[in-house]
Amino acid sequence: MRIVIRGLSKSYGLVWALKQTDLVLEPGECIALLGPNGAGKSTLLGLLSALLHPTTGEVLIDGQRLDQGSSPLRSAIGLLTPSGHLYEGLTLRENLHLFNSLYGVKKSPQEIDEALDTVGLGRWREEYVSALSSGMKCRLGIGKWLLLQPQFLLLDEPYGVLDGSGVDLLESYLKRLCRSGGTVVMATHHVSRILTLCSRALILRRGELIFDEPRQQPWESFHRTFAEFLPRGDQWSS
Amino acid sequence: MAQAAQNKTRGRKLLGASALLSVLAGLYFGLIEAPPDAYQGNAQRIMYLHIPSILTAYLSFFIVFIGSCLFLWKREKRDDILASSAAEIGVLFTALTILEGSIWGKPTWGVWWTWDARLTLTAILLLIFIGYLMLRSLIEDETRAAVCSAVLGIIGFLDIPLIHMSVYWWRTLHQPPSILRPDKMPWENIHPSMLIALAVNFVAFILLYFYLLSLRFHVGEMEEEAKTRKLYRGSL
Amino acid sequence: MELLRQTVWLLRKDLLLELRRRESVVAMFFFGTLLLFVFHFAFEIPPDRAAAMAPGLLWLAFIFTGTLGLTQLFQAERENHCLEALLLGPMDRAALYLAKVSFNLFLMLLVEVIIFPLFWILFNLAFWELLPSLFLVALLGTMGFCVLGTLFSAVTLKARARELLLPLILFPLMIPVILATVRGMEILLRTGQFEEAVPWLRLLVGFDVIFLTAGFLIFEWVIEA
Amino acid sequence: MSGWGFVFLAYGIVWLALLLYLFFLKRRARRVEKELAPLRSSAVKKN
Repeated sequence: MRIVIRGLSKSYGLVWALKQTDLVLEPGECIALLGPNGAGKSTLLGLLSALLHPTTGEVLIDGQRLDQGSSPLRSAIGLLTPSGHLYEGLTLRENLHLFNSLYGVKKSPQEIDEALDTVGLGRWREEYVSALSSGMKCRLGIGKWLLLQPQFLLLDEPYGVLDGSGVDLLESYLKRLCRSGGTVVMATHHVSRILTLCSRALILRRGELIFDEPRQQPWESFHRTFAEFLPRGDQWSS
Repeated sequence: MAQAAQNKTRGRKLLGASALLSVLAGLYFGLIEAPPDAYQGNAQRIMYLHIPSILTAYLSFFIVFIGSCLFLWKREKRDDILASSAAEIGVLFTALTILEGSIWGKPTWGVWWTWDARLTLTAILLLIFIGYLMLRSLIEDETRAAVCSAVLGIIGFLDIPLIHMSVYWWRTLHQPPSILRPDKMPWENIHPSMLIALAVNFVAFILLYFYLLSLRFHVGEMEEEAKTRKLYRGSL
Repeated sequence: MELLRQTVWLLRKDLLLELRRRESVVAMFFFGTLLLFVFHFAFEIPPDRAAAMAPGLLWLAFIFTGTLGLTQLFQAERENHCLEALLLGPMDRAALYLAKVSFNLFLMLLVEVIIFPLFWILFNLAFWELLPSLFLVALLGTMGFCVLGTLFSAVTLKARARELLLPLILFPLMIPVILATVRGMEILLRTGQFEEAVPWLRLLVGFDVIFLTAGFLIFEWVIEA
Repeated sequence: MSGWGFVFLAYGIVWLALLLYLFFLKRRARRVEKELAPLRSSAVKKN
């Protein structure tokens, strides 16, 4: 899935959450979205998933303009946030059945159970989501997108809650998705993890895109730009 | 661009001047020229104020409706400013209308407030307007406040005929129709100079209304321009 | 078709959540009965006047319970950003509107079915045979309340002082429904014939149809704003 | 209060309210213009 962003920006009152940005995301790319807190990562993810209305500019997906409203284009977009997008009062299965029908994907109950097994939640099939830990909720989120098969997957800091096997599960899914022509954008602070996975890195600072380069082995330019955001030891004691 | 701005301000000044003139004429005709009413005496002169201001209340609601529809359709900030300006002035005129109605009620019916159809309808209109302004002020996000106010503007306007019907049915059920019954319009059998006074006051109120509206709209546009300039100054 | 299927799934989700948590329906029911007692103490209702005052008091109780239900309507969607989860997908926004209207309607009717006879018992009224037709009038009124109430529950979803703002905006717009329902019920109680109340019922049906279509068309812009 | 009393009361309140509103509106307009002037000139200077 090819995503073109033209002059995209978002302002809240008198503050620019995201300044004018132009980007092209090619199919098969796995893009790392890095930057300090409040740099506009979540705003960009919100704009790319059309949950936020841009102040200026537009997002084109395979040439079609993506705007709010229930367009079929949106069945191809996925957004994984560790905490969210699951009904606490429903069981795991009911959640997946609900989204399965809302997305019109029409997967059979067996496939739903299979998805739950692959993400290691088979045993909790009939449990309420409220009983799950945040790591397990994130796994359920992965299971949900395994089922709905989006072409354009956005992730908002999944590493924070996943354990070892969860990370392997996520990374193998992302690799498979990119190989099959999907596009992935992941906003994260776990730089070491994402650098091994991504094919391209973007750095945002105060709503501005200051770095955009594909990955190459000796990546001095990346480390030079990103050095500024690395933690400088214990600031409180000095 | 500057030339257009000049024309607008000159136009507004002209409108203001003509509004002032017609108001003075209205006062002259209403208070001096027209004879006192045979039945109500001089208190009837409040009618020259009351009927035109009812009209401006409904007129402003109509403009809020138009502004809201245009905004939802084209999402241009200008239409939203038009709607919010019309609503602000609408609240003022509606509140004044109710005030006049009750002051007029005292000598005519002996009570400050009667559940007369006309007064009740204006009161309901005022409540909807207040709801509109409250809604607009209690939503932080700008576009969301604009969209939600537009929705209330449209639904409110669609509701007016239904409110009219239900209040009038309810009214005719209880009290014999009062002097201000809509089907017997006050100007059917009244003195010609009273008619002139009413007409002049009509014109005066319309001009005054559009003058205030254009001024408030201009202020709204300037405030919006100041906001966008401050925003873009950062990234220019 | 697609819209209906999505509406049914969303309604099923809401009913399932309500069945498990039972927050809204229990709160609404007890609030309704509480209001009946409050009315009894607040107004000195002489037995002969009870029938005349019944429609007004009943409908007042229903409107307040309904408002309670409306403030809770999008509660499930507020947890865990589930509203974003729904809006992310290609779901038809109007399906969410229809599902929420029917869910709130279902809750209010459930409460009304219990409070109607309870009112009759508490104020020991006769006219038991009139209850079904009275309930029909209340049904049309509740429909009108839910149709506009759901729309404005979404409008005030992200506003400050949400619970205060909703009744403030909704009640003035509800005046035709209040007048029509109470007058309709009153005429039924007084004359016992249905034909007498028909003009009011026609107004109610008109209100429901107009604002169901208006809500159906406008809801998408409100929820996405 | 005779008939004229009510008339002057009504006219008085209405025109007073409208004049007050006009006054506050003018004041608001002046304040915005004062705020806008530097913004307009600085923008012209820059681009």
